[in-house]
Amino acid sequence: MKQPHHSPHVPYAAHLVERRDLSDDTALFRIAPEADALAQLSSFVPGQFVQLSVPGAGEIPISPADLPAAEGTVELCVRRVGHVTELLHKLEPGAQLGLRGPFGCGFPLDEMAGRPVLLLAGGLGIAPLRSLLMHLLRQRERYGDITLMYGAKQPRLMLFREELAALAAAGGMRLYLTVDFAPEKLEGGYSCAVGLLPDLLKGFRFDAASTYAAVCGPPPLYRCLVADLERAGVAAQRILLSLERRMRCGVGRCCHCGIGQKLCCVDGPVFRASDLKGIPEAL
Amino acid sequence: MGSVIEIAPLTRLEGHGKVRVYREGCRVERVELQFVDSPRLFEALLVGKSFAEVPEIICRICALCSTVHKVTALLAVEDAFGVEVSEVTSLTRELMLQAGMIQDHALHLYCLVLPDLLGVRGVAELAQVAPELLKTGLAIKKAGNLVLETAGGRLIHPVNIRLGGLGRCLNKKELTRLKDALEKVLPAAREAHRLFSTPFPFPQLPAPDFLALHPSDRPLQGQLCRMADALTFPLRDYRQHIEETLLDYSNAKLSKVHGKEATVGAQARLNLDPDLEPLAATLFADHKHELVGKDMRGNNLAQAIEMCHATERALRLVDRLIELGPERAETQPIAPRAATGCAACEAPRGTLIHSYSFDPQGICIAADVITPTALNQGALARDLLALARGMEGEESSRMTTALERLIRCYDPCISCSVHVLSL
Amino acid sequence: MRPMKLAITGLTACSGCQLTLLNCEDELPELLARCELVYFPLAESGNKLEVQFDAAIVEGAVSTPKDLELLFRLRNASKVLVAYGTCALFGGVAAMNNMTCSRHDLLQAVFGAAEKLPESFAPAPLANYVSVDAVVTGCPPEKQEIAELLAALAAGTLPPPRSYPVCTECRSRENLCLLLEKNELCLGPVVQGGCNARCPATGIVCEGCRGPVREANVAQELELLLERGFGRDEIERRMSRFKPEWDYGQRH
Amino acid sequence: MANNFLKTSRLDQFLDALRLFGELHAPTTSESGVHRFSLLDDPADLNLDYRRTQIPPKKYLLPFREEILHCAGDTYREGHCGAVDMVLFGVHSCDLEGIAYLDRVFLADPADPGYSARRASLTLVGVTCHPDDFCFCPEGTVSTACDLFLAASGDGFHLTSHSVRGNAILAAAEHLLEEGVPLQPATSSGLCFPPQDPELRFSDHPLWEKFASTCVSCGACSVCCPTCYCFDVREYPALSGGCTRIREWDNCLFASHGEVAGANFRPERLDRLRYRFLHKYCGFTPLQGISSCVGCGRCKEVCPVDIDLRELTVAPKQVQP
Ligand SMILES: Cc1cc2nc3c(=O)[nH]c(=O)nc-3n(C[C@H](O)[C@H](O)[C@H](O)COP(=O)(O)OP(=O)(O)OC[C@H]3O[C@@H](n4cnc5c(N)ncnc54)[C@H](O)[C@@H]3O)c2cc1C
Ligand code: SF4
Ligand code: SF4
Ligand code: SF4
Repeated sequence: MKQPHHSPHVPYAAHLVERRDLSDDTALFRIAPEADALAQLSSFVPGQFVQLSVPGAGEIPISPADLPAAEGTVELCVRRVGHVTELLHKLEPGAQLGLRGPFGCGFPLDEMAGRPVLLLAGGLGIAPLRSLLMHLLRQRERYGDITLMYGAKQPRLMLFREELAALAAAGGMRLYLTVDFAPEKLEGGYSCAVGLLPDLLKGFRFDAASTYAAVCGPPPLYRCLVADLERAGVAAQRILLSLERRMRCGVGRCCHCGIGQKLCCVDGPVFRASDLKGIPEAL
Repeated sequence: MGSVIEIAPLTRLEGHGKVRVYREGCRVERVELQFVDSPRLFEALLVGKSFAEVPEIICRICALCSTVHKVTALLAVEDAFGVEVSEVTSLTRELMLQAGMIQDHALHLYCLVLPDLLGVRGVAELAQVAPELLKTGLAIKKAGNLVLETAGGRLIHPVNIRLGGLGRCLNKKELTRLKDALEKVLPAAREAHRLFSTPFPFPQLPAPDFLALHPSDRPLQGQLCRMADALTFPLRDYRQHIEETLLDYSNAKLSKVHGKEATVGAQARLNLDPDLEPLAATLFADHKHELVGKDMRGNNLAQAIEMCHATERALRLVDRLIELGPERAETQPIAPRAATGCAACEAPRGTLIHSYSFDPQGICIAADVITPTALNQGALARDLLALARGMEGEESSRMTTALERLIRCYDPCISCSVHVLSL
Repeated sequence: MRPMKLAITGLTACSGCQLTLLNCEDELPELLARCELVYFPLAESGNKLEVQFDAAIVEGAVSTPKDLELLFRLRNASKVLVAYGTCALFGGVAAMNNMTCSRHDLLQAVFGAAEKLPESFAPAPLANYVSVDAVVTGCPPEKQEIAELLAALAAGTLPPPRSYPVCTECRSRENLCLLLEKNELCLGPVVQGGCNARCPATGIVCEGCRGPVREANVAQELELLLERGFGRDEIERRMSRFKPEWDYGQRH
Repeated sequence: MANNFLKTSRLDQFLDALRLFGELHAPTTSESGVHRFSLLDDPADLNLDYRRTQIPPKKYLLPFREEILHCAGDTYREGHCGAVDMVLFGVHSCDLEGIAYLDRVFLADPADPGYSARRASLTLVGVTCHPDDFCFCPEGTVSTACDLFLAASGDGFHLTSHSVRGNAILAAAEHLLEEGVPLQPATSSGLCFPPQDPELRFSDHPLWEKFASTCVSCGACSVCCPTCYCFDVREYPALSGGCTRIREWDNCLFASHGEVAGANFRPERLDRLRYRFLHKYCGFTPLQGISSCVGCGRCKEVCPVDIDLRELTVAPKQVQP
C-alpha cells in the first residue's frame, strides 16, 4: 500500500516495546510502529528489509526476524557492531525509534509454493531466515519439506536455540544445528554437530531437483554453499541468497549497494544465484 | 616555622601556572610565580624554516593571541625584506588587531574576571546567577570574533592575512555585515566600564613603570617603545634595553627594562597613549583619577574602556575599507635576503616583540619573541609580594583569593610567555 | 537528564582548542546547562580531579612528565577520553621537528646554558600513551565539530565520522584550485576535510592542519608536488608541520 | 511564424524579462576567476563566454550538503527544501542533459521530495556552447531538455521553446524579439559517451593499475560531474535535544563507499575505479545500459593526475613484460 503524502525520507514513528538479549552482542528488539507504518508493513515479504532509525545515531537496514504486523510489532534481531547499533543496544523499552519500509525484494514465495525448502543460515543470517521460516510454518500446507540448517561459531552464539528446537519438535520442519567448535558442553538435550555448515549439507539427502534453497550468512559462506548446492543438483535459479551491502537510502539512490549493475536495495537483498553469475564482487 | 601557601593550578587564565607564598610565621618571606606550561620551544622550531612558514607556525604559540602574533610576525618578516603592503592590507590587519582586542577583552572581563566580582566559580555558575551579563559579554565577544573570522578566514590562527598582502579582500557585503554587528554591540561595549570600575578591595600596590609602543600612524603597531619616565627607544635596539634572566623555578624568562620591572597592557597604554575614539575618550576622562598613574588594580577597567575604543575604531576601519573598495588582492612579491627584521604590536595584554634573522635564501637562522606576559612577569611577581605582605596576618583563603584576582588583573597568557630565547 | 560531568584541559598546546569551545557563543548557554564543568581550569576555579567523568576532553600533545601524569589521571577517571585537536591527535606544531632533531638540542637552544633544563621529551599524540575513544581534529578544530561531539556525548553516542579530503569540499565551494591553477604547495588531497576548505576559500593553500585523510595517497601527492618544482625538503617540512611522521611511500 | 530572434543588444532586457519567472542565476566568474553559476544581480557580471563551470547546475537541485530531516523530541520531520522560483540562464547542452539524467534518478517513484520541489521551481534556459579540448561531445549538440534554448547565430540568438514555461517566457519577451532566419533543426541530443560493455572493467588494460596507484582520492571528479549523485547520510544530535539528518555528496572512489561493519566490498582503489566505470558508462538498475556521461569534460579538467576513464575503452594494449 502506498502512502501518497508521506515523504520517502521520513521514518514513521515507532517505539521499542521489549528487548531480549540473545548473546553478548545480539539482541532481539520488538518494535511497535505507528499505524501507518504497520499498514505499509502488511505487504511485507520475508527477506525484505526495513530502515531502522535510532534518533541521534542514524539509520540502518535490518531484515525483520519475524512476520511483522501480526501483533502490531516487528522483531529485529540486531548485532552490536558500530555506530548506530551501539546506541540501539543502549536503549530501554519505551525509547523512540523510526521505521521506513519494507524495501527491496523478498523471497519468491509463490514460486516456492509446493516445493521443498532448505534454509541455510550462518550466524546472524538466521534473522531473515527466521522470518521466512515463520511464514513457511504458518502456511505449512502450501510448501513441501522444510529443513533448516543453522551454523554458529559457538553454542552460546547460537540464536533462538530453544525456539528452533521447539519448532522442530512440533514436527513441521527438520532442524540441523552445527557449531564451528564447542568449548562448552551443549545444554538443552538437542543434537548439534561440530563442524561447518557445508559439512552438514554434505551428508544431507534431499530432492535437489525441486528444492528451493534460501541462504543467509556472512559473505564467505555463500561462495562455498552455492557451489555445494549446485553440485548437489539445485539449479542456480532456485538458490536464493540474501545479501548485505552498505545502504544509505533504501530506495536505489545513494548508490553504495551496487552489485554488478544491480542495486542490493531494490533488486535484492534476496538474489538468485543465477542472477549473480559473472558478477565477481557479488559473493 | 615556615609554611607555604600554594595556588595551583592558577585558573581562569590561559596556560598552566602556580603561585607559592613562603611564610615565616605570618610574615611573608617571598612569593614565587611559576609558569609551568610545557615548553613548546617555538623559537628553536623556527630555525631552519623558510620565511614564509614563520608567521604560520608562530601564531600557534598561543590561541588567545594568535592574531597579534601573526600580524607581528608578518611585520617582522616584511621588515627584514623591505616589503611595503597596500593600504587595504594594512587596514585589514589593524581591523583584526582591534577585533582581537574586542574579543579578548570581552572574554577576559565577562568570562574570567566577572566570576570574581560576583563571587562564583566560573562561567557555569555565572550562567545561573547573571545570565544576562554573560549574554552581553558573549555578544560583544561574538562581534569581535565575527570580524576576526571574516577578515582572517579563521577565528583562531587566521589565514587570510599573509606576507605582502591578503588572501582575499573583504567585499562590501561582508564589511556591511561586520559594521552591523559592531554597531549592535557598541552600546554594550560602552557600558562595560560600569561593571569593572568597582574598586579592587585589597591593598594598594607599588606604582608601575608603564611600557607601551609609541603612537604611530598605524595604531597598535610601532617601531618605538616608550617607558613612563619618558625613556623612548627604537624597537630595533630592544635587546640593549630589555634583558632576560632565566629563573630556576619557572619555564618563562624574566624580562627587565633598564633594570626595572616594566608593566604593559591596557593600563599602560591608557597611561601612555590615550589617543582614543570619542566615546572611549569620554569614558577615560570620567575615570582618569582611577587610572592615570595608578597601579594594575585598574587594568580591568582600562580593558573595558579599550574594548569600547576598539569597537569604535573597528567601525571606522570598516567604513574606510568600504570607502576604498576591494583592491585586486595583489600580494607583494618577496625577495628573500640575508637580513634581520623586527616588529612590535600591542597585544590585548601588552607589547609583543618579534625578531627574526634570515640567511640569503630566506631560511630562518634566529628567532626571538618577547611576549607581554614575559614583560609583565617581574611586575606581577613584585605586586604579588606587595599584596601578600599587605595582607599579612589575614586568613590565607582571603589572601589566595586576592592573589588570584591580582593575577587576573594582569590577564596573563602563559603559553606565550614560556617561549623566550637567546640565540 | 543528569548533566554530563566533564573535564576539559590542555597539555602541551596553545589553548586554541579549548578556546574554540568558549567561542561557541551561541551554544554555550545550552552547553552549560547540560554539562557540569568539573575540571576546566581555563574557565573555572575550584576544579576537582577526584571524580568520575563522563568525558575528558584533552587538548595538546604529551611532552612532559606532568602532561603524562594528568593524562593518566584523566584516563582512569573518565568513561570517554577525547583527543581534542591536532596536537592531541598527531602531535601538532610542537612535534614538527621530532624526526629531525633531538628534544635536548631544542631545549638547549631555547633555555641556553641554564642550570636545569625543563623536563621535556618529544611531543607525542595521546594515543601513544592511553586509549582514545573519540577524536576531534583541527588546529584549531571547527566550532561545529566540538559542538557536535558534545551533543553526541550527551545523546550517548559519538558523531559519525567524515572521511573525505579537503579537496572535496574545496571543489564543492567553487574555489580556485591552488595546486593545479596556481602551482602552489597545497596539501588538500591528503588532508582530512570537514573545515569546508577554509584556507583555499580565502586563496591560501591548505597547510594540512587537520592531519591526514583516511586514505591519503601520500606518494602521489609527493610526486605531484615534486613535478611542480617544489623541493623534497620543503615538501617534507610542510607535511610535518602538524604531524611529524608520514609514510611517503603510502598509496592507500 | 512568431518572432523568435533576440538581438544581443537586447539581452539585458531579456534577462529582466526572465526575472519575472524567478530569481535569476547565470554563469559568472568569481573573485578568484572560477566559472560558476550564481545569482545575477548585475547583468554586467554575466559571463556567457564560459567553457564549463566548476560545479554543474546539479548544486541547485542536489545541494552539496542538505538537512533532509529534523527530529525534535519524538518524531522526524522533513527538512526545509529551500525551493524558490529560479531561472537558470545560460546552461550548456551537456549540463541540460545532466539534469535530465538526474531527473530520471530523483523523480522516479518515489520521487525525492527535496529534489522534486526544487526541480519544479526551476526554469532552464539553455545556450549554445563552444567546446574546448576537454569536451568530447559531438559538434553542434543541442539539448531539448530545457524550457527555452538560445541558439547563438550572428548578432543574436534564435529562441526555441521546449515547454509551456518556455512559451510563457517567449510571450513575456515578445516585444524584444524579431523575426529571424529559420533555424536548422537540432543535430542531436542526448548522452555523448556511448554505453560501454560492463566486462571492460575487468580488461587487462595497463591503465587500470596506473589509475589505481595515481588517483589521490580527492573526490574532484565526482564533485564536479553533472551526473554524479552518490550521497552519504549522517545524523547529528543537537545539544538542545533532537537531531538532524544530513545528506552530502559522496564519491565512489572513497574507501568508505563500499564499507560495512567488518568488511569492505570494494577494498582496493582499483575495485572502486571499476565501480565508477560501471556506474558512469554502463548504468545501474533501472538505468542499466545507459551511459551517464554527458561529455562536459569536467572530470578530466579537474583531476590532479589526469585520469580519464574513457581512455580505458580503447583496445587494450598488450602489457609489456
Ligand atoms: C538488507 C540488510 C539486512 C540486514 N539485516 C540485519 C539484521 O537483521 N541484523 C543485523 O544485526 N544486521 C543486519 N544488517 C546489517 C546492519 O545493517 C549493519 O550491521 C548496520 O548497518 C551497522 O551499522 P552501525 O552503524 O552499527 O555500524 P558502523 O560500522 O558504525 O556503520 C556506520 C554506518 O555504515 C553503514 N553500514 C555499516 N555496516 C553496514 C551493513 N552491513 N549494511 C548496511 N550498512 C552498513 C550504516 O549505514 C551505518 O550508519 C543488514 C544489512 C542489510 C543491507
Ligand atoms: S584548509 Fe587545510 S589548513 Fe585550512 S583549516 Fe582546512 S585542513 Fe586546516
Ligand atoms: S564523467 Fe566526466 S565528462 Fe562525463 S559527465 Fe561526468 S564530469 Fe563530465
Ligand atoms: S579527480 Fe582524479 S585523483 Fe581525484 S578522485 Fe577523481 S580520479 Fe581520483
